[in-house]
Amino acid sequence: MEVLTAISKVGIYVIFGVTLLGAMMAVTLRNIFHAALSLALTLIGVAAVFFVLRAEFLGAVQILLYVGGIMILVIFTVMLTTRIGDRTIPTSNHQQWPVLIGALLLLLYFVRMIGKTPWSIKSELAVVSAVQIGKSLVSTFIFPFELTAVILVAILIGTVILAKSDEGEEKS
Amino acid sequence: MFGIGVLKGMAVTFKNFVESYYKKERLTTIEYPEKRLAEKERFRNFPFLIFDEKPEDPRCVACDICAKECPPQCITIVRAQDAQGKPLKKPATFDIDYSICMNCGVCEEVCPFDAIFMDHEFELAEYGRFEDLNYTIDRLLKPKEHFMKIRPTDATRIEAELKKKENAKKAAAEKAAAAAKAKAEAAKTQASQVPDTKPETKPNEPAQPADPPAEAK
Amino acid sequence: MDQLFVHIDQAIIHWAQAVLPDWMAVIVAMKIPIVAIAIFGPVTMMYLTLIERKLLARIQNRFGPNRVGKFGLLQPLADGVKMLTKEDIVPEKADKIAHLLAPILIVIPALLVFAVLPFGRNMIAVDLNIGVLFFLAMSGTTTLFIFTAAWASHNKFSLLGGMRSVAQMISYEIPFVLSVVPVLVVVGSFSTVAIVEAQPGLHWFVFTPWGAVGFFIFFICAVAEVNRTPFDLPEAESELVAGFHTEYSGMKFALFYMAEFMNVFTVSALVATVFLGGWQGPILPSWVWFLLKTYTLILIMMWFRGTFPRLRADQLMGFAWKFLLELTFVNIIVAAIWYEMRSPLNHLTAAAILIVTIIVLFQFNKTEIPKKRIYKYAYAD
Amino acid sequence: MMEHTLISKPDFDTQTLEVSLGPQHPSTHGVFRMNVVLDGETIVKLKPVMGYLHRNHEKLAENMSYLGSMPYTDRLDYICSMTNNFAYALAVEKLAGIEVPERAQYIRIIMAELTRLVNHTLLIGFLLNDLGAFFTPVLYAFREREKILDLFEEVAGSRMMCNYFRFGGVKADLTPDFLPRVKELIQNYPRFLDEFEALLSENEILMARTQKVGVLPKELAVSASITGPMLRASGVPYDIRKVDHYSLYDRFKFRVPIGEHGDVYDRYYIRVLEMRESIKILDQAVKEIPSGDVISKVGAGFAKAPRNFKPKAGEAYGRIEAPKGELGFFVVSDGTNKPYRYHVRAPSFINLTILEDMCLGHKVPDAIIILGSIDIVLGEVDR
Repeated sequence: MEVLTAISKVGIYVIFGVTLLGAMMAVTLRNIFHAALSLALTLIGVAAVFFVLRAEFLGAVQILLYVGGIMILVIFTVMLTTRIGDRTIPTSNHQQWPVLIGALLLLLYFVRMIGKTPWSIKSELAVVSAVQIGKSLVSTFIFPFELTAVILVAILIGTVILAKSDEGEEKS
Repeated sequence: MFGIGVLKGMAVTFKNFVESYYKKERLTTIEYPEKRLAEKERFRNFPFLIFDEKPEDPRCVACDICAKECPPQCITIVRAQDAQGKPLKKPATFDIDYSICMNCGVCEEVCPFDAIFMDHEFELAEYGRFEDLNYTIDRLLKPKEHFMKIRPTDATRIEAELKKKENAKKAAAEKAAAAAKAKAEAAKTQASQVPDTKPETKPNEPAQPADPPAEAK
Repeated sequence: MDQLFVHIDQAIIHWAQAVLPDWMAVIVAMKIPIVAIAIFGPVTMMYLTLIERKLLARIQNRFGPNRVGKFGLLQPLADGVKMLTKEDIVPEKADKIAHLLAPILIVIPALLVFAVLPFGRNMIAVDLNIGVLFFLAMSGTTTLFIFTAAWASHNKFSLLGGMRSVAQMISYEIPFVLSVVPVLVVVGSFSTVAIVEAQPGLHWFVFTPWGAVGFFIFFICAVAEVNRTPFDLPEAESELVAGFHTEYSGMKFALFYMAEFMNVFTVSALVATVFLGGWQGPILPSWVWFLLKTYTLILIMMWFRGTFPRLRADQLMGFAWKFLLELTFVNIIVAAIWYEMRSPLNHLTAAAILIVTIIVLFQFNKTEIPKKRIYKYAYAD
Repeated sequence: MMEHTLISKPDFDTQTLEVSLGPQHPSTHGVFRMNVVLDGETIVKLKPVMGYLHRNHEKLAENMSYLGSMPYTDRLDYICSMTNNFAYALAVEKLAGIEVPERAQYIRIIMAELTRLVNHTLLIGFLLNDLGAFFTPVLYAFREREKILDLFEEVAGSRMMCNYFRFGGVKADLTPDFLPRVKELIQNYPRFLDEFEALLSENEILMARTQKVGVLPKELAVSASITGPMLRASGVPYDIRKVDHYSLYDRFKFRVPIGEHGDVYDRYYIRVLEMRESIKILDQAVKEIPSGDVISKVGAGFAKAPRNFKPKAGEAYGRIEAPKGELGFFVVSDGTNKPYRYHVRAPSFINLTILEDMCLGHKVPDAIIILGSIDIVLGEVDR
């Protein structure tokens, strides 16, 4: 059975690698469309990580919302930018060095925090079912849940108002 | 009620689906290479030339009328000559470029000698675009029987007319010969060209209007 | 009969355990459903093309393919050979990498969703406890690849097709997902197996008021999801030449086709699972019932294709946003009420609420419903 | 017409997209091109480009005998060769003052109305194809058209390029089983139309797609000299069969359906109703057809020797109500056996000029069906 463990380990590292590679490409690629696709790759990779960790619900939602929803919108926006003709954009500017230093500092902080946190590692994976998630959403986390709902409704109303005002202007 | 029209449409297609399995008027397809439709008698495709007894003697007299009247100008005729260079009443070359011909049937209608007719042959695919589709006289000539086979009604009528004409001509020729003989006997001068030149001048005369009602039917 | 394929699976696993080392036997056991799906998916697609061509031909009073093999049974193979040998044309200005990747990637979600379909009793590749959600998530990604293909082709028709695809997907994804919620509420699980087991015998959800409405919405959205007539705007041949796959030829085109037909199958299978009781049914083996229901739905989709003209993009979205979405929301509440009442009254109440909702929605959309016309004559005799 | 302005606000730039629909586009009914400027999918500008199928028809006709052009007129609107023949024959008969026997007139009317059935059936089929129906209506249309084409082949020898009319009559008499078959067709065709309508007319998708799309107002239609079903769909009761009293149309009882809105649905439905009226005309014609000659003596003579046909100097304009609109031939003679001037007033071409006005503000799919509802045949547009 060691073989199987080895294989699954390799698989997990491949997923990690692909996810990180996608993230790297998303920031470095000069072709904005390719960059967006790389971002989609990263998001799928993260979903795969969720699946590996047996958080299937989260993984599926990640794909449903991020890949199926937000990535589409991102690519849609990319397409609708006026720079359709020249499809490469500069990916670097004069702030490279400060950003690099900042990123390194952040990384150091993360490493420290990860080292400090007492991780409780159980031998068995706790499978969280959808029912449990639903119940906790309407009991323990009712306040943030409702707050999110209110914000979303506000956004919806705002969008409708914006769209309506456009129409009015057009008609006048 | 909204949606009824959509359901009605689906009912129609369903009916067509089911009935196509057992109703002939639904599934009208004839599976072509194996089965064929009966050819309509008046169907016309490309023209062919007709000969009475042997292919060396086509009915065509190379009068060039069809070539002149052909709307897309797809007919080329060169008149045959005998050894002395005297024009004969038959074509040396008679080419119809099937790639240009638009099977309108004008040549058939204008021909005063009933020498060119529209064929039923339609499987004429060739590999060459130019030479292979330019039909020369040897590929165009077909016997009288072929015409009789594809268009019996027209053929019997035309043959009957021809026979009548021939008989009349024969009678006229006999008469003329007799007259000529009489004349020759009387004057002993040349009289042999008379029946010769007659058909050549004929096409340009309005001699044809005499038989159109028969033609029309 | 019922457990035929399960027994075959068991037999292979037993054989593997006897012959192969332990770890390989585990891999073999894992691989069996994968291999089965990898074969079943494309073969289904191939013969779905034949079925569709035959069916449409008969609807249109033609014979359909009948030259290659008896009844044209070898036609899919001939098509496959033709597709493989065709020249692969990539437009010069195309985004080469994306142009290549899009058709390959689009097949992946189409194959993945087979994993959560319960083909029969104990016949499921992976019984994920989020099965339905997994399915919806995966089928949602298809649009991304359609859009990639559209963008990469560097063709205006493709681009318009891609734009339509996105707009359509954003519109229909919401009622598509929400129309399953009543079932999830009643069953209390995402698992496809649990959903099927909650509809024993002939107690299919489609026979409840909310189930009927849910089935109607879900099926319409499913048709829209897989871009079939009358919702085939992204590839509308009379408007956009071929939409997003205008610039694809040969095997790449075939891959798009494969994805489309596999999606047709999987989506129909999901509709059958969620609302028509999946493999539940009397007398016949479970997998026969499942395939029967799935193929019925597929044939209905093809029947649609043979009958309907296409909707326009704005009408399509108007239908989704102004009618279907509201109906799904009401349907969720109705399902909850139905579930809580637990008495003979629940059917009546649910039906009454739904009918009122539908009438109200019609009233709201009155201006957009076309009317019949009466014509006058001049020079009447 | 619908006004359309781009959404223009500071900080919000939108770009228009220029798309060339055609000449190889599947829905332009031939080699026709529309240069469309789109805002999103809304059309802000549309420029039709024609001439891909120009075959020099008019100049060719001026260089050949009068009858020599007859087979070429078949190829103008290749769906309805019979009506093309009809209009040309009328023009030349007017020019030369040739009388047409009564039986020939009846035959001509039968052929013209059969052609109308062919054209309208086919048009509806293709319009539905443009609407996105997957070939079902078009194949039903083809199925029925075949029956009429069989009749044409029976009498004229050719299914589409009939070349059947001659100056002063028609080329050949009807075959004995022609009239029984027409009677059978008259019996069966309404049944087909009922089925066709059950499939289409009340289909909500079709109604939603076609109603209020491509509206052509009455005034614009008249000032753009639109003719045919398109004009009548806009509500103008103008039918040359009624107005011009040509041939023997005065003897027949038929009505002229009139639309109200002038949109694509009206144009579709007017054609269905016209087919029903055509069947009425056919029914009367088949019952009343007299016996006699099918071509006048003079005409038959000239059919045998077209080169001798030399109408006296003058000009004539013959027009008919072709399925697509007013089809007119203008012929000027200088006394020789070739026309001095020959002009075709092609309904497809003139109806097409209004395309942009109807399309502005609509979406791309609407433009496709508007083009489909105009009913063009590129052979006639480009000539």
